[in-house]
Amino acid sequence: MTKAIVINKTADQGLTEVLKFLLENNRVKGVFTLKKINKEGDVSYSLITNADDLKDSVPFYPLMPVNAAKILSRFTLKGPSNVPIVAVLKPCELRAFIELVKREQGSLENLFFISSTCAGVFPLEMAKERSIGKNLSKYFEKIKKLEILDDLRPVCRSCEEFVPYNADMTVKLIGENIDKKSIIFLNTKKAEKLVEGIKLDVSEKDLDKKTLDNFKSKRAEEKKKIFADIDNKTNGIDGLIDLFGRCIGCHACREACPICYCKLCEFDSSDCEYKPSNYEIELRKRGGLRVPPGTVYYHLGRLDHVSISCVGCGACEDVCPVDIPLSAIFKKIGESVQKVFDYIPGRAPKEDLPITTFEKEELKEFEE
Amino acid sequence: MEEENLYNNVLVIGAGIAGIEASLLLSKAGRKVHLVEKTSYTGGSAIKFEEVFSNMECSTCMVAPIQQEVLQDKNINLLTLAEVKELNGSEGKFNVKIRKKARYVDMNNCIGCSACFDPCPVSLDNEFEEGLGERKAIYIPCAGALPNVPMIDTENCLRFKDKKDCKACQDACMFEAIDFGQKDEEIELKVGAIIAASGFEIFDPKEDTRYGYGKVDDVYTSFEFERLYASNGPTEGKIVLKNGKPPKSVAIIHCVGRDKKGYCSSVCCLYSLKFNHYLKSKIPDIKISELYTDLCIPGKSHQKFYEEMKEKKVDMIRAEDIDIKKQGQKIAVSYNNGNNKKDNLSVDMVVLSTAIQPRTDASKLAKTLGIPLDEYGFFTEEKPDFSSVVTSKPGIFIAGCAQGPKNIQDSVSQASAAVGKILASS
Amino acid sequence: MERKIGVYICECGPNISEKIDIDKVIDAVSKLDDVSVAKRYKLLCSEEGKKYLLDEIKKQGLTHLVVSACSPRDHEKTFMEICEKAGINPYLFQMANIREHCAWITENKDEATKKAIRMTKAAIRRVRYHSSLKKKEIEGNPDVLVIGGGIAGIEASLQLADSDRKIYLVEKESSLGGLINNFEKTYPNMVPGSDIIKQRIEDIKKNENIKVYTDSEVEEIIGFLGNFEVKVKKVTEENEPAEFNVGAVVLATGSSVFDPEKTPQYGYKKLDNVITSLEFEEMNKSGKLSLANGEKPKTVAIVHCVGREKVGYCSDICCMYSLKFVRYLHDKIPNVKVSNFYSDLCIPGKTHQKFYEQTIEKNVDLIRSTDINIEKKANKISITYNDENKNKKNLSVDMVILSPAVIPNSDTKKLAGITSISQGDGGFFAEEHEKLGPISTTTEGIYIVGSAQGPKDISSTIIQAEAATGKILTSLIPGKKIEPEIKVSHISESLCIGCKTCLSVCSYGAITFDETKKVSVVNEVICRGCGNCVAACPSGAASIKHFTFDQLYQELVEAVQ
Amino acid sequence: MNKPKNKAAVVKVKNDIEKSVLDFLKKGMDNEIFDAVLIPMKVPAGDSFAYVLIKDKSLLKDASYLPPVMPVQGANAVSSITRLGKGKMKIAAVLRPCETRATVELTKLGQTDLENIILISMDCPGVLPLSDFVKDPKKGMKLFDESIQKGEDKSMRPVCQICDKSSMVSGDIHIGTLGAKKDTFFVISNSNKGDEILSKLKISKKEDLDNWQSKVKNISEEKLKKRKNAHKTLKSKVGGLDNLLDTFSQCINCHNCMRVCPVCYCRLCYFDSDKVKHPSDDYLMRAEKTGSLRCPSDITLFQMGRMMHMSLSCVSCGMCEDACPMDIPVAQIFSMVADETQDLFDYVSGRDIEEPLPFVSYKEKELEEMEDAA
Repeated sequence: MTKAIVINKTADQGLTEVLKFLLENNRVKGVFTLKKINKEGDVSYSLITNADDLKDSVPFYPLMPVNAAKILSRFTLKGPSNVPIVAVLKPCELRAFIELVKREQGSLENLFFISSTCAGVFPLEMAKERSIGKNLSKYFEKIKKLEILDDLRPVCRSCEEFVPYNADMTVKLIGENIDKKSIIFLNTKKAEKLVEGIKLDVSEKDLDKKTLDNFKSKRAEEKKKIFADIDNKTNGIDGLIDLFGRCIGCHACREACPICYCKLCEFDSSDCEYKPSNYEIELRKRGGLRVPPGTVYYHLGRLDHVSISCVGCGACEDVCPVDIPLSAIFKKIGESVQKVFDYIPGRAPKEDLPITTFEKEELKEFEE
Repeated sequence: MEEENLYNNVLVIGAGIAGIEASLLLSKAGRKVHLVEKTSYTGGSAIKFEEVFSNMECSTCMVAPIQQEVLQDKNINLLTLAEVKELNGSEGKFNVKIRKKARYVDMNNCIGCSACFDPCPVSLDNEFEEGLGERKAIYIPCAGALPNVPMIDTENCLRFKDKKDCKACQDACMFEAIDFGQKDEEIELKVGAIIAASGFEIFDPKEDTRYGYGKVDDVYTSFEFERLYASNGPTEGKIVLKNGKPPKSVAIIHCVGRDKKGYCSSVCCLYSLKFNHYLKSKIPDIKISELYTDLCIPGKSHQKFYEEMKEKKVDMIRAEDIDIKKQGQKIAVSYNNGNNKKDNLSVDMVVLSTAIQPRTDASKLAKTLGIPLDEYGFFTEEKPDFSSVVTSKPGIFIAGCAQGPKNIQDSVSQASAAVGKILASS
Repeated sequence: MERKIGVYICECGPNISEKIDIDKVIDAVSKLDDVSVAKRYKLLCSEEGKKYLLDEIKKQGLTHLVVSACSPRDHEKTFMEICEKAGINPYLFQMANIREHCAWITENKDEATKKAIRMTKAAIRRVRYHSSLKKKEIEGNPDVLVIGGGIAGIEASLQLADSDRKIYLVEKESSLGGLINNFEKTYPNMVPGSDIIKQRIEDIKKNENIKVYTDSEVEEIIGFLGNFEVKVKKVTEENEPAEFNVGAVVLATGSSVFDPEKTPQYGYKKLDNVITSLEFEEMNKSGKLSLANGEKPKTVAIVHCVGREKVGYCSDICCMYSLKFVRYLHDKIPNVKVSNFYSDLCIPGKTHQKFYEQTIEKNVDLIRSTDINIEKKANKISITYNDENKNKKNLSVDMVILSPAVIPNSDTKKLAGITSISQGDGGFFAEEHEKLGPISTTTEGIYIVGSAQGPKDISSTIIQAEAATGKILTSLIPGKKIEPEIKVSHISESLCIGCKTCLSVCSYGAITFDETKKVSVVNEVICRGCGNCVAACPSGAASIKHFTFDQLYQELVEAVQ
Repeated sequence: MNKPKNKAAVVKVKNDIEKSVLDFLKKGMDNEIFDAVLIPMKVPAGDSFAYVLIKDKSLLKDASYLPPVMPVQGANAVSSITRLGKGKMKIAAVLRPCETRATVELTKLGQTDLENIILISMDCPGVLPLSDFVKDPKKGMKLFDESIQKGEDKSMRPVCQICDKSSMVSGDIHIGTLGAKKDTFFVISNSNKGDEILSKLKISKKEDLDNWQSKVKNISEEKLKKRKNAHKTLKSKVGGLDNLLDTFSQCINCHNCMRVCPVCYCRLCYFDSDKVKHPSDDYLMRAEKTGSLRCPSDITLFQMGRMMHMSLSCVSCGMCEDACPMDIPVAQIFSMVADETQDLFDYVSGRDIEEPLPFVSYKEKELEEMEDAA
């Protein structure tokens, strides 16, 4: 049982009231959340410092325009925040940010996190076509009935890590009629201190673990189907060539991925530029050569760099202009690599990256 | 420090463009320089101009940095209000007596805040502004002059002239920089070589009554016109007649004093063309006529400058024996063009491009230094076809317009040539 | 390392203290991070002020210094010297000009104070991003390469040659002397050309510090002031080029003459007895002043300003040497009739008018004319022209001498490339500054003298040669080190994509291109830190020390709070 | 490079144009005029095309000289081969006019070495939008062929519909199909390299090109009219600060448009570098100024900054719009502005290799109208 604030309003309005309280009483200096930014109703993350601007805030709008971990990393890259800031993140975004902090690309100091039992988001394409609005009621319906909406993104439909690990507050979405009621759990002492004196009814609530577990099994079901479909697409090098054939080398997947943080990516650097003599040697061997080269090599290389920390947030597939099913590939391979080190990215800020921890006895199974 | 060979130092007379260039080069070569300047400021004639021809660069922006360098350079001992009184010894061992007039203002304490000017009761014509502007008994010649420290003009200051106990300026000074106790002093200098770069004067048109200078209003010499246009000048750059109204038509007369002097001063054609730019930039639809005999614009960049000026629709008139009279509110300029056809113009203002001539006190300085003058009164070089900076007296060199009329470019070259000679010989 | 910034605000007598509430400024800045002390002082630039500052830095153990006072042009150098004496790097120092930029131009006191606070804060924030820069020194080779064996090159070589300074004199022709060799006399004093040049050539040959290369051309010059590697090849033979190292280069390559064939109206090469001034000088020197048919000419015409409108400038010397030709003719042919066709008599300088007046006493008439046209008529040459009042006139003569314009000599473009300097007006070498830098160029250590820099007479040429010695003797002193600019540009190898935009905007030729790595490289000794390359580089690969992006950005952010 | 084009050779077409063009290329390889051909080819999965460097002649039969889509800009392909040097192989690159122009532009910018490259361009009918084609490649192929037969361009990309330089010749050889007699196509030589090739292939240039040139003139004039109107309407929609902010409000700062653009050649873009990453109190300060700060921030700064850097070299090839996940009309906006900036310096990007880049050529008297405006 944990303390929770119960508000008879929609999840968005409920949380916005709490955020308003935090800003007006100077508990925090700024709020990171989703906000409507123009008359057409497009939504984007914003850093809100003035309480009146909260009127357009829609924290649980079912869209991830950009992975918020990248924004928090940019905010704290040149040094920790000197003032208290609260950020409303999806569980995968929170985990991605923690993975970035482990790589010195951000700092947790003075940051408070509000997350939710995430019900998944629509693909970016629907935001492009501005067709999310008319699907909202169906979305709330499915959440209440603990069912999975097929229009959601593949990674959301198959996401089992929908309960956040390190959030100061968690808003109950899955299994709740978020159109009428919002329950905000105060997981940490810090959270309680933050909302001290708030004029809302605070009572002990239980995060009903049982319903969440059986919902998790539904998501696992979906994952098996998606992984099976991607398996027959990526068997052997020819499968990869077919899958990545239409890639135009725009590297959008790298730009969107929260874990790709290098200043100058190796695949853009001079190491990946070939002298004419290399082309001549290659041509003598193979008669024909795709130019510019290195399309599949780029994706495999990125997989190698990212898989240990991939949180399966699906940002890569959202931005691919030629709709390559990247999120399924990266999630599948990411999870398999992480299983080897029994590591869940972003689970705990103190848990070191496998790549930086040395164990005398490891990877025995690969030795035979 | 081993016994510093005093005779390694160099005396430079005149802190104009040539004097400054010579001093800076000598200092860079590690020589100690005594820079003796008759007036209270550096920069010579160049700081009187607002802009210089061919690229119309702002003159003070060109000269101020090198003036600043002279003030901050440890090797250069600047002596203002100083003149060479006596010279003896020979090349490598000259003993020079310098007479330095008191400035009555302490150069270290004063920061040029000009608080002492207003209280001074005396006000009179400012020679730097060619008499067009005024100054007090305690004054700096113009805004931006360097060193930015005033001097007291003892001929007109009530305290010195009429022995009144007036100390208005001293009371106004926050820094006790004004010190009436200062005395003129005699300074002994030991130097190895001397560069005379004492500059030039312009021909006084009064000597040729035909130009009506001094009798007819609004007839200005080139220096007066430069001060009219100067943004730090008496009219802050506004070109106006004596009655305060801007002129609608102007005549620029070339070669004023050339027949009297007997030589072409080589720069007047070019600065007369520059005056077109001055006039057109302030009064776009002004009517200008230039009366000239032979357009002397030698050099790779100067015809281009003339063509640019011609686009400003100025009528160039070839004219001889010019006569200027007052005619009601206007000025009548009569002349004859080519095969003696009389013609005349009526204009609001006349600018006389006057010839360059040696300073009146040039002969006195030449006698002191023991160097000959040529028939026009300029310092003369020993072998004209060899080097124009070497005089017949070993160890004494000449540079700039003191040696003959020339533009800034050639004065600067002569200054570095003189330095070359000094460094090459010792 | 822990930063300790000292902020000192100068009252500058009444100037700043009257217009700015200095205490408010001190309160506003003393609480900022890293600021360990913030004080005011009466007059920091006075002797006591400097001592006070020196002790403060030592006593407070400061690592950085910020001074809010007058313009850096006045006292930046003074305060940097104090930093050096106090043992901190002079570049960990920043000035805020709260006098000219604030006190002297802002009427109301609160406004001025607020602005002064903002400017001081901006300086403090900038100084945090400063890095210490060390003075560099390089050995300067005192030797000098002089290209061109005319009067200019000879004069410079003689003056510069010394026991500890070797001179390499390179001449394209097979003998020294240049054009003056074939002038029988020179104006204005009709002194024989050989007098000027013969003795000097002897001195050159006698002087063992001067190494002369005739029939040779410079192939390559790479380097900077104090260290140029030079390759000189003998034109006649095919052997290995001579290589040596010099500290400075003097270009005294002289000029050549406009080819009148380009202006057919003068009939050059079409008619006999129409010759150029150089041809006339040679004919006069050889003593055989005669027409093609061997007879002596009775009437001669001298045409000034040939090609002037084509080249676009007056060549300064043609009027004077044309008048000299009148004297040649009268000496050699007693009752010759000479007429000079001119547009504007250009006889500047104190001696020239007298020379003109004495010349016209002889039997010569000066005709101011335009649109000259020369044809053959019977066995005479007929010149038609418009006189001053635009009516057409005609004159027939036996011989016509053309005074063509002076133009840059043929290999000016090649030499400009080799020394990476540019060509200015008229195609002559471009001087660094028309007024204050007539013989230096944008490449430090390369000097241009004589008519290679622009048309001029012998005495101006000699002045420029001596001026070059003045400049070289002050910048290349044997044993004295050269201190190149410290705040120079740097191009990051990982970011540069090799688009060479910076190469085309660098006016000092300080950037070279590494063909193998395909990146631009800055030569830190030639670079003068002008910043053109930083502005032009699209990807921000280039940056200037002491004016890096962070320093400027942080200063700006604070200044526009 | 640009020799007057009045005479051309003519090649008979066996069965269809594509086969005969590939045949022409094969003949070039047979006669050792070039050792390899760079030409688009269908990817194994058949859902897109990619540039392939072919040395083995047998592979030529699967190539297609005029694919329905342009996934990768040909200029990028040529640059990736020759950025580090010209190499020993002689390569014939089959590129669209905008790709040829981009290659010429990249050569001026030091990113390509054309010494051993022979640029072969063709009359271009335009290309289909990439994202629609990828969704249903078969339907795309059919739509493309129909459009060519009917000579329509309404299903092509917006920038292709208003492209007035669809037959501009700035390479070595141009394959002219417009106005050619039935079953023939022109082979127009535009440089010395081109002449050499034709003479080596013993194809004489005797056919005159009047009707090709008049056809090209009509098409480009008609397209120019469409372009002017399209730009006028676009300017009213996008012009002014508010419209500009609104148009780019959907942009998610993924920088695809910069990476696929042929003339954006920087190793690390200024807007990806450290210079746009600031301490947290800067973002807070900016947020406090207007109440909230959109994240990621500096989106319009990136768009306008990129436009300022590359506008003078923009060849309106439309790659940026194809790669934009949010369907922002980037190419139409950038090509509209590029027309005006290039017009200011009367420069057409990629028109002629000898023409110096405006950025690096200094004229004493230029842009004086700007001075009066100030």
